Amino acid sequence: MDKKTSHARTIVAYIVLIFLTFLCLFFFYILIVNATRSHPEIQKGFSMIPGHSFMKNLKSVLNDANIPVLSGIKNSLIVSSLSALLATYFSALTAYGLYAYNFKLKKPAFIFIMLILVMPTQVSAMGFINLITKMGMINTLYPLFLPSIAAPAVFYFMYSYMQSSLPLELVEAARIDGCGEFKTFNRIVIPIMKPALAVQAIFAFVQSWNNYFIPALVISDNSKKTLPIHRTTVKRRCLYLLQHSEARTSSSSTWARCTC
Amino acid sequence: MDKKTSHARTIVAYIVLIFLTFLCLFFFYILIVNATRSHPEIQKGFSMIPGHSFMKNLKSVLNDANIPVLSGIKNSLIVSSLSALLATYFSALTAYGLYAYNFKLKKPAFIFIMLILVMPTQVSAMGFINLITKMGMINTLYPLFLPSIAAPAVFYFMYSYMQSSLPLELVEAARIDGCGEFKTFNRIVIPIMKPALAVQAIFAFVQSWNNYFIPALVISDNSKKTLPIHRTTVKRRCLYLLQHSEARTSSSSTWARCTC
Amino acid sequence: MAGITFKNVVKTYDNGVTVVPDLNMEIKDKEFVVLVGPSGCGKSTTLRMIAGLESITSGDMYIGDQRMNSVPPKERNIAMVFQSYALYPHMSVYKNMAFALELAKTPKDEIDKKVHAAAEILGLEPYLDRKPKALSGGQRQRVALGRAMVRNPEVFLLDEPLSNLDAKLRTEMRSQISKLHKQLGTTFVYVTHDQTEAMTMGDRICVMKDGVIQQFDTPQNLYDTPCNLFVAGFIGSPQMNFINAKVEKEGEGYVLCFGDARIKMNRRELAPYVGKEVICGVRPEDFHAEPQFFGEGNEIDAYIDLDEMMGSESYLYLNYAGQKLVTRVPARYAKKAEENIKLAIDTEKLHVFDKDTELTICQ
Amino acid sequence: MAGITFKNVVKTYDNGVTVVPDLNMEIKDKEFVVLVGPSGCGKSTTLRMIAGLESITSGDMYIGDQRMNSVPPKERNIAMVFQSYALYPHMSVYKNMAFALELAKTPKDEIDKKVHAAAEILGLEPYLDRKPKALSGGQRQRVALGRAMVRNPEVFLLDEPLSNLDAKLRTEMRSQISKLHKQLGTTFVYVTHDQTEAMTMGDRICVMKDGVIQQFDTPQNLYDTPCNLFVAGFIGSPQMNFINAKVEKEGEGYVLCFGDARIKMNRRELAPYVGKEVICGVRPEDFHAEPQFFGEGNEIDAYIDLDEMMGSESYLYLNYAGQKLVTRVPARYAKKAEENIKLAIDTEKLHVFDKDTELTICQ
Repeated sequence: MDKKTSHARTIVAYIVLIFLTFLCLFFFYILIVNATRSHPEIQKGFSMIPGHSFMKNLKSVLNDANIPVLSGIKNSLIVSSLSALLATYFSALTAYGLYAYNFKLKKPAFIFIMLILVMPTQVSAMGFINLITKMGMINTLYPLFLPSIAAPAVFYFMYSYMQSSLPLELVEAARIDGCGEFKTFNRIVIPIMKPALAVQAIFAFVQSWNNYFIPALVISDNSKKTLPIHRTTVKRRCLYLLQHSEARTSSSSTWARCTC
Repeated sequence: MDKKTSHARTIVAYIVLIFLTFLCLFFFYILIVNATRSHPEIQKGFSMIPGHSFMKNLKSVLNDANIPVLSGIKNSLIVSSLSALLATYFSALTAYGLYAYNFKLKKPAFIFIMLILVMPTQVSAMGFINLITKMGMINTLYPLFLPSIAAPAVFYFMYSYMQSSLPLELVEAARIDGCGEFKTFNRIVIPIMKPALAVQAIFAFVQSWNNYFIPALVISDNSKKTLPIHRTTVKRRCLYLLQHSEARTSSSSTWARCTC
Repeated sequence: MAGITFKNVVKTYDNGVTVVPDLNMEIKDKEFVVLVGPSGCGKSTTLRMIAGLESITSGDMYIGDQRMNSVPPKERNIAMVFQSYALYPHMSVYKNMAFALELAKTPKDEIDKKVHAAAEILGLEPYLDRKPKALSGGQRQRVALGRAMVRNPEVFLLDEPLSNLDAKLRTEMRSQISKLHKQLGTTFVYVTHDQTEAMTMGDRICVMKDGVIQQFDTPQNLYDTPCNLFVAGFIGSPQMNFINAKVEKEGEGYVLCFGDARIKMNRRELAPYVGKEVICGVRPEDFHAEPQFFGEGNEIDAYIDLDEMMGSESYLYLNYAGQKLVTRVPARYAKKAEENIKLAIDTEKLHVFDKDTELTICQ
Repeated sequence: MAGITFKNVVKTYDNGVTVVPDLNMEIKDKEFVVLVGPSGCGKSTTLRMIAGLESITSGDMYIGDQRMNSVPPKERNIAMVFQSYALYPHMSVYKNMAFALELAKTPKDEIDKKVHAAAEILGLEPYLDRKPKALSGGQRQRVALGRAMVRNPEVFLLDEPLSNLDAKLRTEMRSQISKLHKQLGTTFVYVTHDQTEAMTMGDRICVMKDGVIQQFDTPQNLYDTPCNLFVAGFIGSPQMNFINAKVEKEGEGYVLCFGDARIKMNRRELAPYVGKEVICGVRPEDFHAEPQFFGEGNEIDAYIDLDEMMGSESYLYLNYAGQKLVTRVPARYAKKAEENIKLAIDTEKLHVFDKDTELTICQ
């Protein structure tokens, strides 16, 4: 009986998943197809068959001096990866500290972090720009990933996850087995938190990848810009071109499709 | 120790909740303040102090012959309430049928419902309009709430909720206690499902309240229009007025603020 | 008035698995019958067939004189107590107990009288206004019993009602249910996997295995004269010791040989087994350390692996000729682990089983 | 070499609650000591103080000759088995057992030898590559034991290790742990709330209540000569019967009067209590239904409320002069419920307690 149920369930799951996969992949496919078609072809309408202009499109994107795509990708990758890494590791560390230890200011510390959580970025942006200017970090990549160390939302997620999946007896067992406090964290807590870390790393990466607000404020040097800033430049130019009825460069539309 | 912890937790919870409540209520307050101010006052800028034009604004909204606000509110209330009621009750009933009974086509039925779930409304809209035209229900309120009876998303939510909170032993106990099948559903299952029903009723109500797509297709008679259609009319006129630099009627802006 | 009869009842599930191949059983009116067996033995299915929650594939099931195969549960005049109690979470204790009566359109004041009467017997008076989740496990258990009581059913069905309680409460509720049965004077059918519950509560016990009734008898008879190896091993705690022995002929009688021991056993049922291996069953308390039991040819001298002191008596875990034995001796005769002890086997209470069919040869 | 000594140890939590007011205890090397008591009695706190997981507010705690108050857990050379087993879920069984050794920088081949040796003793060889969640409860329990064993600790701490297992497995693991103690020859400190575990496993048992040691003695002594009402009621199952009685002088001796019974008790400790009420304690097995025990002035004639047949013996729940009694008599002398039975009290084993101080007067 149970076997049958689980069998039927598997079938349902597969059908639903195949359908969803199709929906997801379909848009990627269209994206790739459009990247291979020239601008007039795209304007003609929707097509499932790839065109022949891929190399031409690619060249016009890469050769555009105002939009250094490759350095943009590099910068975005560096910033996003470091953000994801710092946000997850240090949030987990903070959460572990508040979860596993008993100290006098435990409750106030928790409340303080939760208060930061409900504060929007925009509120503190001016102060932040002042601070990093005085620290000489304006127009560098550091201010784009260093603040990820303090990520109250990730902290709260980690804290809840620990409450449900990390019994304190495990920590005590590790201590008795001879682990120091840092070893306990790195060898016992981190592996158990893997699912939570993975989820939050993806979120932090995507968020940082798409972040426009802070990079736009901090970075002025063209070679240090991340992709979202470039994209906005493209969009603006694209809109300008369209309004002046000169929408002829295939690069812009391909590019806009690639990153949106 | 435990008491202390829960005490501290209560404090944290209250602080967070007060902050969130403030955020929520603040916008409502601004909405009410703006409703009492005349158009020139609003254009001057943001203010916390109410103005004196509330009755004037109200009159100009109510007397606008092109936008029958009162009948719009009535229609929206009827449609939304009935939608919420039908969606929750019948979805719960369907979910109960699939959860508590064993029949041959149980699995195919489940798969079929899940397939409907992943189908967007827009796809079936044309067929739907054809159908209701042939049934003579075009330009009536029925097609706005009757389809809610089949709400696959609500069904799926109810089904999951039953799996976690409705042990089959309860149903069996009710049967032995002398309940018929419908009585079991109404007197035992519905009360246990209350939290799920409430959540889904709110969602269904809000969704139906904000729904523009289907009402706009179905309703042409002005007296049967729901609020979202009126709002769009207002917005369009407002935009037109703004573009022609004659934005002088205070009604439109107040109205737009009230319903957005 | 309300006995239960199964005649050639078969239960096959939709997926083709037959849990009950051919059940014949007669439960008398006012009897307390316990269905006991390991999990998956079909005992719960049998109970659910009586309740009408499980359809009967073929055969007939009677409650009283009425054939019940196609009668819906609510018309069978039964009450059932579930393992999870199955209390309605949104109703108060009072409402839970009154629900069945309300459905039967009983007058309000009569409901009130019945509910209060049941609550008084079960000590639930102070909790009548509470919701089930505000009660402890034992209290919920009693509400479930109360809900069944108020209906005055002809048959009381209980499906492992004590398995969610801790050891102390379980002992308490055991005696409360036994008393309830005496007070109510209705038929009780009780399902459990715990042999202690079965032994202490049942008028008769039905031991099941793989959907087949092994033995259906009083507790005393099950204990003293089990009909096969399974029943002998299932009933009793600690378990009966099973010893592989060889039957030999000695003069007029027979002896069972294992290790150095040669136990005399003059029973003619052993005749066909001379020279063959059989299984001897000895209950832990039928090894005696008291000197007055020592006689000729019934002694063994065993090494004690481990001793467990239980207050008035000791459990000794022995190793004799490579076989593990458990005995239960009075504390004053017990010895410590890693010593040897001389024990006499009470041959009157020795059981002998066929090695292949596992049926009892003699006891 | 590794005894444990508590000297005036006090434990007060941050919120001001004192769980252990003043603890003095000496656990000898290689002893199996069980700390037992109801929940909240401070037994777990005491164990966690030995492990170093709980700080000591004042007083001294020694393992061997070394004062351990401020030594971190990993330097105490102890191993602990937790109630939830606390296995590392992301490591295989092998890794779980090897973890402590790896941290201690033991050579690879030595780790391998030790883990395999422990796995063989515990029957875990086939499961070494599995993750904990692929194991049954009993297997996890054994992995937890194995993880403790490989480290060769001086002290083995066990915190209710069997409470998550079912009854059958618990009995099995009980004897396995006892054997392990004999094999390893290290000090074991075992915490439980279950008196059966305490009685069967401990060399000595420390009965605690509200952070205070009530009695610290061998199982036999605890059972035969409990020092107060609490210990008498806590040890033994079914519980000792407590009967309110009045002391009267009769000739040279004294009698205990309750109901119609006048039990002779010629002990001069009773002299100060003449005319006062005391509490008599009688264990269920010290009521005898066998005729040879009947004598002068030690009989009662009680009504049987309920009888529970346990195979070789019966538990009878009696009602005598308004007091509920439990007795345990051999099955062949037992009577059925709702009859009367004549029982003799074994006056040699009678306990008498002061009604106010609850201390033992004589036994």
